[in-house]
Amino acid sequence: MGQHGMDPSAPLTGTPSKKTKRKLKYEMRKQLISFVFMIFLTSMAFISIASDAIPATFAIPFILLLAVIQVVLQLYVFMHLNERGNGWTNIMIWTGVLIAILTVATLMLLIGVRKW
Amino acid sequence: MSNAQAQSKSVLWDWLTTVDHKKIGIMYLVAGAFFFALGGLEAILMRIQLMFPEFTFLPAQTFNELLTMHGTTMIFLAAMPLLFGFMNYIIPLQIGARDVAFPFLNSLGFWLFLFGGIILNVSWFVGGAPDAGWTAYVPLSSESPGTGLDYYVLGLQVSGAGTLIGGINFLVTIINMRAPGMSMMRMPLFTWSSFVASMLILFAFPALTVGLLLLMLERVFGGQFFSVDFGGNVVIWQHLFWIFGHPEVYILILPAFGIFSEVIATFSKKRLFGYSAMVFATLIIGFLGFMVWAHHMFTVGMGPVANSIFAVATMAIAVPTGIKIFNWLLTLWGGRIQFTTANLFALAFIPSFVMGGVTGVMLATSAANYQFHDTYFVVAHFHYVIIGGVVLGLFAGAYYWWPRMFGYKLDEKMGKIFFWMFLIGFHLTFFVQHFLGLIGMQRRVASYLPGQGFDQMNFISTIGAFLMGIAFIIFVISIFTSRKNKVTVADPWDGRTLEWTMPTPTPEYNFAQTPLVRDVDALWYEKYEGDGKMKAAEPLGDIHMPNGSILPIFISLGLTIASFGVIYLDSVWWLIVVGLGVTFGAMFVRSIKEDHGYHIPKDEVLNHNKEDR
Amino acid sequence: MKFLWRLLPFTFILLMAGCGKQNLSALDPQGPVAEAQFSLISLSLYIMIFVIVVVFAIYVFVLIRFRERPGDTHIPKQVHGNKTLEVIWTTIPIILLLILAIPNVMETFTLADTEETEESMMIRVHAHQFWWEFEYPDYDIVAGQDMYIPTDTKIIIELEASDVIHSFWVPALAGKQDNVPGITNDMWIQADKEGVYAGKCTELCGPAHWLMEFKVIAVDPDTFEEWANNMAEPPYVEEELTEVAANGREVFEQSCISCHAVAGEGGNPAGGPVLTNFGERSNIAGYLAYDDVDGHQNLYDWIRDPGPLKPGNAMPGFSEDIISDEEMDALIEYLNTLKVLD
Amino acid sequence: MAEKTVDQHTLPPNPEKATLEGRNKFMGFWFFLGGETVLFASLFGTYLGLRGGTMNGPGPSDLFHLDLVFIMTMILLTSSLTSVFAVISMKKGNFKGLLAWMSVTVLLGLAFLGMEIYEFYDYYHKGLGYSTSAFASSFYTLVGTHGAHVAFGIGWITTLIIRYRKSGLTLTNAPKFYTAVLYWHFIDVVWVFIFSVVYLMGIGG
Ligand code: HEA
Ligand code: HEA
Ligand code: HEC
Ligand code: CUA
Ligand SMILES: [Cu+2]
Repeated sequence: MGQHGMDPSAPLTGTPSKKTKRKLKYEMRKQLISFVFMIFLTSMAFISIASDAIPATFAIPFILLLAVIQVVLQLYVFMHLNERGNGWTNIMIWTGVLIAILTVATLMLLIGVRKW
Repeated sequence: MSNAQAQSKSVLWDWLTTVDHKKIGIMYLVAGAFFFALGGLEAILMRIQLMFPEFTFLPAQTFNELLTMHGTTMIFLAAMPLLFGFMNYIIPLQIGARDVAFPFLNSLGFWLFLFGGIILNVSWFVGGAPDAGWTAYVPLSSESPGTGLDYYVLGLQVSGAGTLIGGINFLVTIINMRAPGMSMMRMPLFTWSSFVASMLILFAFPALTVGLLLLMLERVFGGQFFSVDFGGNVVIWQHLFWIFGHPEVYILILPAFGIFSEVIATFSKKRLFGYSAMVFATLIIGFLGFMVWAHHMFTVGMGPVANSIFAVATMAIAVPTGIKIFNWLLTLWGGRIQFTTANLFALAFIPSFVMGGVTGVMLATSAANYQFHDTYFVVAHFHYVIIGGVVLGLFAGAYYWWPRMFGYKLDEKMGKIFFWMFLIGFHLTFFVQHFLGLIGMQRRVASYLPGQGFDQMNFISTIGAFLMGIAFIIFVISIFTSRKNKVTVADPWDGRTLEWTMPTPTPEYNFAQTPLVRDVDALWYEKYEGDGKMKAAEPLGDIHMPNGSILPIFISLGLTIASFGVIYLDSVWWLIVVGLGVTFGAMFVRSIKEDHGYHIPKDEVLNHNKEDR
Repeated sequence: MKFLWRLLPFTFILLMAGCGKQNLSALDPQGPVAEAQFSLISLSLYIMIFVIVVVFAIYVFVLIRFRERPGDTHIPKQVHGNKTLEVIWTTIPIILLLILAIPNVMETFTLADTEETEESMMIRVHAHQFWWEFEYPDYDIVAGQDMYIPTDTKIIIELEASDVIHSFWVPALAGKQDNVPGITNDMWIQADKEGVYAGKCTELCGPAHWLMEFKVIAVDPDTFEEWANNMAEPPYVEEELTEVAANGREVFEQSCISCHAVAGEGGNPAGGPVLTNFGERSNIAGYLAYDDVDGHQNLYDWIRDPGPLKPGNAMPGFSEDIISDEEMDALIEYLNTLKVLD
Repeated sequence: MAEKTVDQHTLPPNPEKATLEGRNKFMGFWFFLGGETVLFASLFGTYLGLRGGTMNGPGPSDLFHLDLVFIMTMILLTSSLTSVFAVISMKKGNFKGLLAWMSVTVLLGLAFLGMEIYEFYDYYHKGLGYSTSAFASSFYTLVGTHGAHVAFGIGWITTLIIRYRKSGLTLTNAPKFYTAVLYWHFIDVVWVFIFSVVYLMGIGG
């Protein structure tokens, strides 16, 4: 573990390398864009419900789709899930999502009110 | 900072504040053994009551409390913590690590479990234990009078938090802390199966957390989730419980499978047959473990499509489990099988567990399950898999790792007496219960009427339970009488894996130098292909160690205090504030006080190693 | 060899027949549902015994052949594994499971077929802590504790519960389904032969869970018609009562009728079992012998203080201050007259 | 576990993952979020199973005001962005910026929480008590659990800001800030679903 001799509570100094700076700048732009996009998606969802013009049979799947897109954006753009070395993290999150879907579906469908 | 903190304070303080995974492991084992004896005693009391028809040894209410506490104690406070004990002690050693990923959280996990267990058992002394079965089906549980069920909810909530923390800790430890060369596919099977079990913990326990939360809100704070008159639904609880509950049984069995893999390979002197198939099968079991929970609910009225799907999914688990069974058999095949006590337990596991497993598949036959469900057939099934799998695994692990953990071998002669008595008692107790179920005896009955053909078999069953009890007492005695069998070598069993490479007793830093791993069964490889010594992956140097802390106890204590505030909301609600204050206060202190640990200087490591060699 | 396989479960069943009580055991099915389930149990048992025999055979061989012998110190060959073997012991279990899974799925659907037909009959089963109530919508009658059914008729059962979850199980006729508050479940049963079949509650429902027993009484269809009609209008209503029994009726109408309906009068939804045909029960409260050695001591004890007899049950006791011994005799005499068949 | 030998005091590209402790924390926290996913799924499932159970009490369409909830959503989304800015500041070595953006995040979180409390207050006065119906209990429990997460996040980040206000960026505090930000994003993810599934679907069908 060979970190002895260093003091982890000493402030880090210096500035990031040129490469990192460029990457950060690019990232910043990407995040701003996806933020705007997320705002847009939320508004779309809001409008599709708030306006009576759109039938619920369409609106419900539509807003759920929008929610899923937003989540993927959050996970991959804001939370950097796609970065290298996140293999296990991805496995755990998506396993969690799988079980989450099963759980929600079950509690909606299999609680005895309707028989399948 | 130097090793000032490490210097001798009182022994008690040392144990209370320790963050050493080995000491925490031992504390898990001690507490788990205590709860095992307690749960066993509860079982024996139940068996006495069931010895004769219409026996009046215990009132029905007490019986229901005993059966609830027996199940809950055995699963949450005995089997799982005992496994956690081995996992804590052994995993870091097997992967060549000096520590776990989160030593502080590790200790917190232990104390949460212990305080949770204490909360649960306090109920005996203050108006009665929970009485709705370990599954606590609503509305029986949500409407159960008294405070028993409140103790159940809060005790399990607190100890469940500890388990979740423990699970995450093992996952990160195994992923991040492996020694150089120890790739995932070189990990010993015990580490692998504990890894998968930890994944199950990570995803199963949150469902229980929510279930318990809802039950608490319903009972104490006026929630209406399960009140039919207010639009509630009682099946939701069953799903939440079993989404947790079924993976839970694999959380129990997988580490036990891991233990058997180690013990069988060691004592047949052979490499584990089909290593990658074993790993793969473990993963599949873990995955399928999440797809089948509703097989506990075939009679609840989900409908034939749902029942069929869950039935077939459940049966599928027989396939990977079978792969494991046959790979163990083939590991033995061609080996040189030594009948040590540890191996006796492992060998007895194979037929016992297969018998329990196949009745599981019978239960999974949904249309036939209508006959089996909630009868003694089910009781027989799960004791066969749990005792024939998990408990035999725990004893195998105890005999196997005892010298590593305590520096002496358990007496083999007493061990064999214990083994045979326990095994015979076990089959005597539970074999007849299959038939009891089929001829009409429901489970969870406080007694039964004469003249139904139940009498003899129940009597036999009780005798078997006595045998198991006596056997266990022999085991406990042998722990104390064996202390003279000192072990001074590092590798008393001609072992295969890294936990047998360090001096006995295990130094607090485990490895003076992080080992370099060159094959599966790293130690065996060096012994029989190399020069017998582990290669080091780093030069000898100062070793960084984390500081102990008393805060985990305070965090757990705070939650315990708050739990009493919830249970007695009407009178002492302010305890919630006090308790949460203590908990968050301790967390706050922890987060603002930076703690970088200390170093054991190189010279000291060198000296220590010389002394012990 | 093949012959032996067939014989094994059979001997096992013979063995069990000695233990199980008739009309209680799931191994002695008395109707098509239990028979179907029994044949699935047998099928699964064949398969499981096959699996066990294979595993045990390898196991015993290995333990004998490869045990360490004194003085033996050889190091066994470190085998890695074998692909062919892995495939074999993956495939064979899959095949065995398919053999079990397919009939199971078919049977699961058959048993779920609760569509009402011309010939079928419907009974609604309400479970209470700790007793059973049977409602016959086609006849507009309600019975307690004893469920009368006609033989050879498909009985559709709807299950409901009023307090906690219970589960309706008549092992010799059919597997169980749960009575779940707020939900209606259904199942069907059928009896081939006349007889009395023991039924049990199989979901933990409180301290007297173990005493929540009932009976299914299968009679021939004609008798059933008679029973059902008489339940609606009991013959004893017209008949002259003895003086004692008439006194008993008065006591009953004073103390009991608010909870227990007789001949369509009295009772309340939170009350107790309908007693219209109580005189024909073989058990009181599902388990106490009706005619015991001391005459009607059990009934007497039950009315005086039912609490200890069935812990947690909802019926209050009636001490001597409320019902004197003399009145009690009359009451019991009256209860004995409540018969609809003879 | 040989550490790459870098000068320990120069800013690495990913300070939160520069030490083993940091990597452990980072990974452990992600795993925890995997578990939290199941936790919230259980609450969502319970809500969806029970949302029809209003029992003559008020139901979604009697209660929800979408406009307020829409604003709440915007606030929380924005706070997600500000916490991203905080991380970028951190990677730039700009500790002041980190603290500042984190503070903005906390403020937005507080605004959100305030509105949620107002919302609950309002529903309560429209006749939706906690015990009114199964719908009420499951609604308050789901949304309330999320609210409790927000409150905990606020407390956590505030503690970090105060504790490290003078220390500068270090290898110990970088992972702490980073995990707090992950937590905050997760809260946002959950809210997106609450917004869609509870509120929009509650009104829309
Ligand atoms: C360690 C714990 C453990 C384990 C490992 C298992 C393993 C299995 N269990 Fe068990 N089970 C419990 C603990 C466990 N169970 C408990 C505690 C309960 C009751 C809970 C309660 O209600 O209180 C329960 C209840 C339970 C039920 C519900 C019964 C009911 O209430 O009606 C069912 C139904 O499907 C079931 C099925 C199975 C199956 C199919 C397996 C399989 O994993 C078994 C697989 C193994 C084998 C099959 C043997 C080896 C395989 C071969 C040799 C290959 C060839 C085999 C075939 C082709 C069949 N179990
Ligand atoms: C890990 C899990 C586990 C273990 C190990 C056991 C072990 C045992 N169980 Fe358990 N059992 C369950 C889990 C377990 N059980 C569960 C989950 C249920 C369901 C509960 C429910 O329905 O809700 C259940 C239910 C259950 C029932 C059914 C109750 C009912 O439905 O009415 C019975 C009845 O025979 C029983 C018996 C036993 C016996 C005899 C043992 C024996 O193996 C125990 C042997 C005992 C010992 C080995 C210790 C003896 C100790 C002493 C004598 C004290 C001495 C002290 C010192 C020396 C310090 N159990
Ligand atoms: C408050 C309601 C209540 C009153 C009043 C009441 N009972 Fe009951 N009775 C019950 C309930 C409930 C049961 C079912 C108990 C059980 O089995 O759990 C019962 C059961 C019985 C049984 C057994 C029924 C059977 O089918 O086997 C008899 C007989 C009986 N009561 C007689 C009486 C008599 C006689 C009186 C009056 C002196 C009386 N009861 C008054 C509620 C009542
Ligand atoms: Cu009713 Cu058990
Ligand atoms: Cu299961």
